[in-house]
Amino acid sequence: MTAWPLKLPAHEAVLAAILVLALALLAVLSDRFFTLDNLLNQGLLMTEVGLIAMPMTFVIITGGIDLSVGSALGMCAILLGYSWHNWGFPLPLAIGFALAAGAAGGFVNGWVITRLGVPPLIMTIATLALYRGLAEGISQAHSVRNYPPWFAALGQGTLFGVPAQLWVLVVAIVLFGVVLARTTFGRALRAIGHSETAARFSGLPVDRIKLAVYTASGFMAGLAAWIFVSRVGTTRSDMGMGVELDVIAAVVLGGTSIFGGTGTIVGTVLGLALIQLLKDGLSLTGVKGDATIVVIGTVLILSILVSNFAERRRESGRMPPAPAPRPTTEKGRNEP
Amino acid sequence: MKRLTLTALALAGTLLAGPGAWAAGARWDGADDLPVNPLPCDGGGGTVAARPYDGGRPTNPPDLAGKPITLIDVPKLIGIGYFNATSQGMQEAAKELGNVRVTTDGPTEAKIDEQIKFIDNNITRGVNGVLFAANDPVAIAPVLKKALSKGIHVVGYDAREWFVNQAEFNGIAKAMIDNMAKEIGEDKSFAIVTSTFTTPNQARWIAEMWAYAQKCHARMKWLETVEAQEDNILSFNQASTLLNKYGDQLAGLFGMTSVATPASAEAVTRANLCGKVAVVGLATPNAMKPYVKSDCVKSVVLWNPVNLGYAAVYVMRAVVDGKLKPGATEVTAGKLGSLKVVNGSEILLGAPFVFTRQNINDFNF
Amino acid sequence: MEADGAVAAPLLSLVGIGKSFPGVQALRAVSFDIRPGEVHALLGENGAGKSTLIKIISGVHAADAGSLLLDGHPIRLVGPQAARAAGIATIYQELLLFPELTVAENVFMGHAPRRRGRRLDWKAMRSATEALLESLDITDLDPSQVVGALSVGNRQRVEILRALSQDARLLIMDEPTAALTGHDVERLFAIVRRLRARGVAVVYISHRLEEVFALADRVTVLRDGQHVATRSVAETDRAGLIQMMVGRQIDSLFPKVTAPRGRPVLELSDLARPPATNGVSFAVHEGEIVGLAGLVGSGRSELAQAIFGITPATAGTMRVAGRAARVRSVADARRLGIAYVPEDRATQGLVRPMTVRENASLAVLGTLARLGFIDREAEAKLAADVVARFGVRTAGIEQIAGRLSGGNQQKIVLGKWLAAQPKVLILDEPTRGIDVGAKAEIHRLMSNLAGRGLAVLMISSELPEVLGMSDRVLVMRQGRIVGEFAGTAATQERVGAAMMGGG
Amino acid sequence: MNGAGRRPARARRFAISQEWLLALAIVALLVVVGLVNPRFVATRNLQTILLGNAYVAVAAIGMSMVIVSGNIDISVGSLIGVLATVSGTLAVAGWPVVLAWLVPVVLGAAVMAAQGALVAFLGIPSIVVTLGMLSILKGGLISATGGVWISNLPDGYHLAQWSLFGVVPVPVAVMVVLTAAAAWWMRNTGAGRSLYALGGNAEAARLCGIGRARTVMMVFAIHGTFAGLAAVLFATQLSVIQSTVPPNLELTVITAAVVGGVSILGGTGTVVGSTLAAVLIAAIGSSLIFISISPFWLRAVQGALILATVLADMWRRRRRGLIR
Repeated sequence: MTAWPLKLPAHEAVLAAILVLALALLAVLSDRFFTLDNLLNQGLLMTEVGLIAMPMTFVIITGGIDLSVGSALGMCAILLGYSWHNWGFPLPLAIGFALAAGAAGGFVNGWVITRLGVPPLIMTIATLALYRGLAEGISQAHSVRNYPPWFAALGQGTLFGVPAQLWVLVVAIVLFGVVLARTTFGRALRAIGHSETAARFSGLPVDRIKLAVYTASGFMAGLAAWIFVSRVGTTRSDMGMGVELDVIAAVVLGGTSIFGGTGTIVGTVLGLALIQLLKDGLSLTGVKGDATIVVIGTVLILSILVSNFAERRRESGRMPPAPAPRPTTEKGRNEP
Repeated sequence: MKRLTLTALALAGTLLAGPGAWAAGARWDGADDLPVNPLPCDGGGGTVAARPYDGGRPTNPPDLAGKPITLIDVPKLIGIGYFNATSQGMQEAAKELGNVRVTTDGPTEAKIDEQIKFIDNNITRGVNGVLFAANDPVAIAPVLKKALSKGIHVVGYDAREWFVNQAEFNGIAKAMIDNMAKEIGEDKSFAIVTSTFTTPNQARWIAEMWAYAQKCHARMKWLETVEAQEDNILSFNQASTLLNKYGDQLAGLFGMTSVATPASAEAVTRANLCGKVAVVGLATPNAMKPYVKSDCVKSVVLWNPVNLGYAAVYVMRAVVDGKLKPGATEVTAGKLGSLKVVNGSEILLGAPFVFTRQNINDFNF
Repeated sequence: MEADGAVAAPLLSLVGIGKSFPGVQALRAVSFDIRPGEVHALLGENGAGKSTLIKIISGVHAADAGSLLLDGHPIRLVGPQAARAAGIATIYQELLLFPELTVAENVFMGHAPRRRGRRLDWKAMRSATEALLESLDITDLDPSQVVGALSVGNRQRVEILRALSQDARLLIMDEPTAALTGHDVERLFAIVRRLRARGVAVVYISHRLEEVFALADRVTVLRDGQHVATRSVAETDRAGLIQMMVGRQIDSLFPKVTAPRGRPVLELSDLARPPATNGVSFAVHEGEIVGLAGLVGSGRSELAQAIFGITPATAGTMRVAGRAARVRSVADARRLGIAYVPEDRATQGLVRPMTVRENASLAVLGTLARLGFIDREAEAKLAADVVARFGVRTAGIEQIAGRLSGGNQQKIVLGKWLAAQPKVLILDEPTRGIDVGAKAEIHRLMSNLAGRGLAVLMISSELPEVLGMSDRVLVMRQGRIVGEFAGTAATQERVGAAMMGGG
Repeated sequence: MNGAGRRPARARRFAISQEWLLALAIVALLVVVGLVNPRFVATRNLQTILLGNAYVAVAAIGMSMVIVSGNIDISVGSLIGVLATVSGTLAVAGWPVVLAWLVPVVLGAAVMAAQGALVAFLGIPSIVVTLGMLSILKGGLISATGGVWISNLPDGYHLAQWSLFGVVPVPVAVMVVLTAAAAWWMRNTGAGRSLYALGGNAEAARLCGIGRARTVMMVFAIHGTFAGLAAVLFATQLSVIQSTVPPNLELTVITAAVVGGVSILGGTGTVVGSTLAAVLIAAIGSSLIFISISPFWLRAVQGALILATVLADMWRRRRRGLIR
C-alpha cells in the first residue's frame, strides 16, 4: 500500500479496495464463497445489524452514539411476543406495538439528551441496562413461540428469489442513503455534527433533528426485532445482546467519524459487508470463530489507522496552496 | 430551571417506580409453558412409550455409506469445559471410525443468532453432517430445516433427524432431587444457582425438578432460584448471598451448570458450612474434584460429555451409512455398546452418572 | 525608535518580527522595546495584528521572521511553557481557568509547591495564594473557593495571581477591561499600578483610549500588521493616536449613504430575558442602520440572540413589520424575516469543515428544497451568486469554508443570511478580525442594504465604526438601553460616557 | 463572558458531593434492608458483598481516570479476563506466586499504554481502539486457552484466603488501600491534578504545560495497571480460574465510574466515588435477593440507578452554574 496514485483515496475507496481484495482472496480459498446463494444468504444474516446501522450512522454523524440499540431490540422482541401471547393483542397490532415501543425508547434517549443535556454515551449506557432490564422483567424469562406460519414470511420467506428481509434492508439503505446525501435533513445532520452551535445559529431545528434521529434509531431496533423474531420463530429476552458493538464497529469501519460531521451510508454498507463477508469467508476457509473476531478487531483498528494517516497526508499536502492569497479577482474564477 | 428539575425527577421516579410495580411476579419455575413429565418416585427410568419416528429427513442426501464424511460440530459456545469435553469425545470417535472428520466451531458467546450464522456458513461450506447443541431449540429450527433441504444430515435436537439425549430432562431432575433428599432429608429447604433463566436446558431441568419434587418429595422446601450467568465469581457471590440470607434454614444448594456448582461448593467451603449445607449439582468432574476430595460435596450429577460427543459421531455415521433408519430401536456406538432409541427419534445415552468420592478420579474432563 | 539612555534597559526587544498565515500577512517587520516597570499600551484596530503579536511573545506562535531579545539575549520561545519559564505571562480575553478547581489550584496549576516525594503542598499553596492576595490588597477572595462560582472580575484576578505566582516579569493583558464593570475596572487599574511599581512590565491591550491615557506610560500602534509608532503617552494626544491607528479619515472608511427612513420594521417593547437582557425597548426602521454600542458584557449579543430566538425572550413584546410577533426559535425569527450574523464566525457563523456551497445555503435549505430534496443546481447557483456578489476570494464553491480568510468567511456568513431575504439584519461585530480592505467592502455592503430598505441593527465594539456607520446609536449597559444619540449628537465622548456609565 | 459567573456564594452549600450521597445511599440501603432481614448486615454478608466486588471497584478506579480525561475504555473486561488467565497460568507453571501477581499488572499497563498511544498520538478515538481491542483480546484468549479452566493453583496464591484482624479479607483491604492511594495521588500530585485540568479545560491545561497526548497516554497506562490489579484480585478469589472473559464486566466497571460521579463533561469525579458506587451496586444486587425482589428486575434497577445519578449530576451542575 505504499505506492498510492497521485490522489490519495477517500476512506470509502480504501474500504472498497480492502473489500475487493478480501473477496478475491476468499473466493480463491473457497469455491463455495463467491456464489450468489452464499452472498444472498450473508445479506440475510446481516439484515438486523444492517437495519440498525442505518440510523446509527445518522446518530454518529450528529456526534452522538446510541449504545442502547441491542437492548431496545430485546425489549421490542419481548413486547411483540408478550403483547400477542399474553395480553391478547392481534399479531399485526403486536408488531405495531413493538415498533412504537422501539420508537418510544429512542425518543426517551433523544429527549433526555437534547432537553437535559446528558451526554449520549452516558444516557444510552443507562438505557442499555434499563431496556434489557425491562425485557427481562416483563418476560420473566419466558419465551414466546408458536407464531402462525404467515409471521415467518418476513424472516424466512423469499421474494423474487431474494430473502424477504433483504428487500427491507435494501429499501432502508436506499432511503437512508438518499436522505443523507440529498435532503435538507441529511445536510442538517452533517452541519450539526461539525458544529452544533453554527447549525443552531443557522436556524436549523437542532434538537428536533437529534430527537428524530434517536427515535429513528429506536424504531429501526424495533423493526430489526420484528425481523429477528420472524427469522428464528421465537422471542427471548436476551435477543440482540451485544448488537450495539457490531453495529458501531460496522459504522466506524465505514468511515463515519465518531467525532461527528462526516460519514456516508455507502461507507456503512461497505463496513457491514466487509465484517459479514470476513466472518463468513474465514469460516468457510476453516478459520475458527475466535480467530475471526481477532481478525475483525485488527481490521477495525488498522482501517481507521490507514485512513487517518491518509487524511493527514492529504491535509498536509493541501494546506499551503489552498487558501493562498490571490489577486483580487472579480467573480470567483474556478481554479482547480 | 425549576421545571426542568421537576421533569428530571419525575422521569427518574417513573423509571424507578416502573420495575417496582412489576416486581411482584409469580414464582419462576423454568417450565416456559411447556409440559413437564416427572418420573415415578421409586427407581427405574420409567416406561418410554414407543412412538413413531418424529425426526426430520434430509432431501436426497448423497449416498456416502462407508465413504469418508466431513462433519461440523456447533456447540452453544466455544471455550468452556463442557463443550471441550464433547468435542474431545467426537475426536475419539472419529479416530476410531477412521472415515470421519469432525471440526468444532461456534460462537464465543451463547447467542442464538451467532449460532445460526455458524450452522448456516457450514451448510454453505458443504459439510455432510451437522452436530449441534442448541441455544434455543425453536430459533435454530429454520436453519436446520435448511440443512435437511440441502441433503445434509443433522444430529442434535429438534427439527433434526436424530437427537442424542444425554439423559432425559426428567431423569436428571430425578437424580438431582433424590440425591439432595438423601443428603439433607425430606423436610429441609434448598435453593438453586443457575446460569440464566433463559438458558433452555437449565430451565427445563429446573422445571422437571420442580414437578418431580412436588410429586415425590413434597415436604422439601424450594426457597428460590438465582441467576449467575456463566461467571464463576458471580456464581460464588450469589451462592454466598443465599447462605447469608437463609442461615440455618438453608440445607442444600443446587448448582445447575459446571460453573455454578463448583462456585457453590466454594461458597459453602469458605463459609465453613461443609457438612451442614449440601451441594448437589451438574458439573464436570475436574471442576469438582477438590470439593469432592474434601468431602464437602458428595454427589455430582452428570452424563459423561465425552461419551455424549462420542455417541453423536457414531450416530451420525450410522445415519449416513443407512444403519440407523426411522423405526430402529437401537444403535451401536463403539465402546458404548448398544444405545436405546426412545421417543421416536431420540437416542438415550443412559441414565445420568453420579460422580462420588470413590469414582471421580477415574474421569478426566 | 527614540533612544532614551536614562531609562532602564529593555526587558524584551522585538526585532523585525514577521508572521504570515495562509491568506494573510499578519505581521510585517515589527520592532519595539518593552521596558521593566512600564505599562506599555498596544493599540490598533481589529485585525491590525495585536493578537498575533501577543501570541508570538507568549510562545503560542513562532515568528516567521525577526527575533526576540530578552534582557538583550536572543530567545526562542517554543510553546507557552517556554514563555512562562522566561517570565512572560499572558492573560487572554477568554479566561483560561479550570472551573471545577479552587482559586489556589488554578493559581498554581502546573507549578504547585511540592513537598518531599513530589507531593503537592496544599498548605503552602494556600498560604502562597493568601500572600499574593495580600500583596495586591485583595480581601474578598478565598483561596478555597471554586473558580466556576466567581464573578468575571474575580476570575480575572485569579489569572493575574497565576501570572504573579510564576514571578512574571512581563504581563500581557488582552483587553482586560472588556468584560468588567466600572468598579472592577478601578480595582484592576490599582493592581496594574501596583505591579508597575514592583518593576513588572505590563503590555496592555485595549480599545479604550481613556484607559491608555489613564494607565499607560508608552504606547505602540500597529496598523495592518505593521508597526506605526511607539510613543510616550505624555507626548501624544487622542487625535494623534486615532490618526495613527486609522491612517486615514474616518469618513472615507465608513461610507454610509443616508437613505430615507421608512416604517418601523422591528419594534421591541420591554423585551427581557434575565439576567442579561432586562427590559429593552426601541425600534429600527426601514433604510436605517442603528448602531448598538456598549462594553463587552453589557448584553448586546444576548439581546440580539433573544430577538433571533436562540435564547428566546421571556417577557416583553416584539413587533415585526407592524405585526405582533413571537419568536421562540431561530426558525420563527427566520420566518419573520430576521437575520443575525453572529459575533463568533468560527463557531457560530460557519460550519467550517463544510464547503462554501453548503454554508451559503444552510439558512435557506428549506426554500432550496423540494419535498426535502435539495435542488443541487439552485444551491450551486446560490453559492456562486454569493461568491460573485460579495467578491469572495475562493478557489470555488467547493472550497472548505474554514480555510478562507476571515473577511471572506464573513462575506459568506452575510451572504448566507441575505439569501434568506430578511427585513431586519442584525450584525454582531461584523468586521472583527477582518483586514481593512474587506472591512470597507462590508461597510459599503451594509450601506447599500440599508439604502434598499433593509433595517440594520449593528453591534460593534469599535466606536469609530459605530459612529461612522450608524444613523442612530443606542447604548447598552447591564442589559438595558441607557442612551440614544442621533446624527451629530453621537460623538465619541458622549457615547463612550454612556457606555461606561457616566464615568 | 455573559455574566454567568455571578452566583451567590451560598450556592456552594447545596452542593452535596457525590461521595456523600453514595455513602448515604449505602447506609440507607443497609438500614432498610437490614430491618427487613437483619442477616443482610451480618459481618459475613458484608464480607461477601465487598469481597466479591473488590475487583470491580479496583478496575473502576482506572476507568474513572480514563473518563475524567475525556476517554472511554470498553476493552477492560476482556483485558481482565486475559490477565487473570495469564496470572493463573504462571502460578500453575510454578512461577513464584509474587511474580504471578506482578506480571499481569505490568502486562496490563503495557497493553493499555499501547492503546493509549493509539489514542493520544494517532488520534484514533478511544471508543474505536478499545472496541477493536475487545475483539482481539477476547478471541485471542479463547484461541489460546480453548476455555480450559485453570485449577490446582498453588497454596498461597489466593489473596482471598487471608483476612486482616480476622474480618477484613485481603482483597477488600487492597481495594481500600488502592482507592485511598489513587485518591491521594489524584489530589496531591501534579500528574494527578493534570487529569482534572485536562478534563476541565483542555486549552488552559495546554497553556499550563500539560500535554494532552502525554497525559492521555499516562492515564491509559495507569488504567492498565489497575486493570492488572483487578485481574489479580479476580484470579485469586476462587480455587479455579475460568479463563474466559467475564460477561458484561466492562459495563459494570463503567457504570461504577459514572455512578461514582465521574462526569464525561470532564474535570470532576473522584475514585472514592467510584469505589463507593461499586459497593453500592453490589449491595443492591445482594439486597434484591434479601428482600426477594424478582432478580429479573435487577438490570432494570441498575439502569434506573445510572439514569437517576446522571440526572442528579446534571441538576447539581446547573445549580452550581457550571454549565449553561
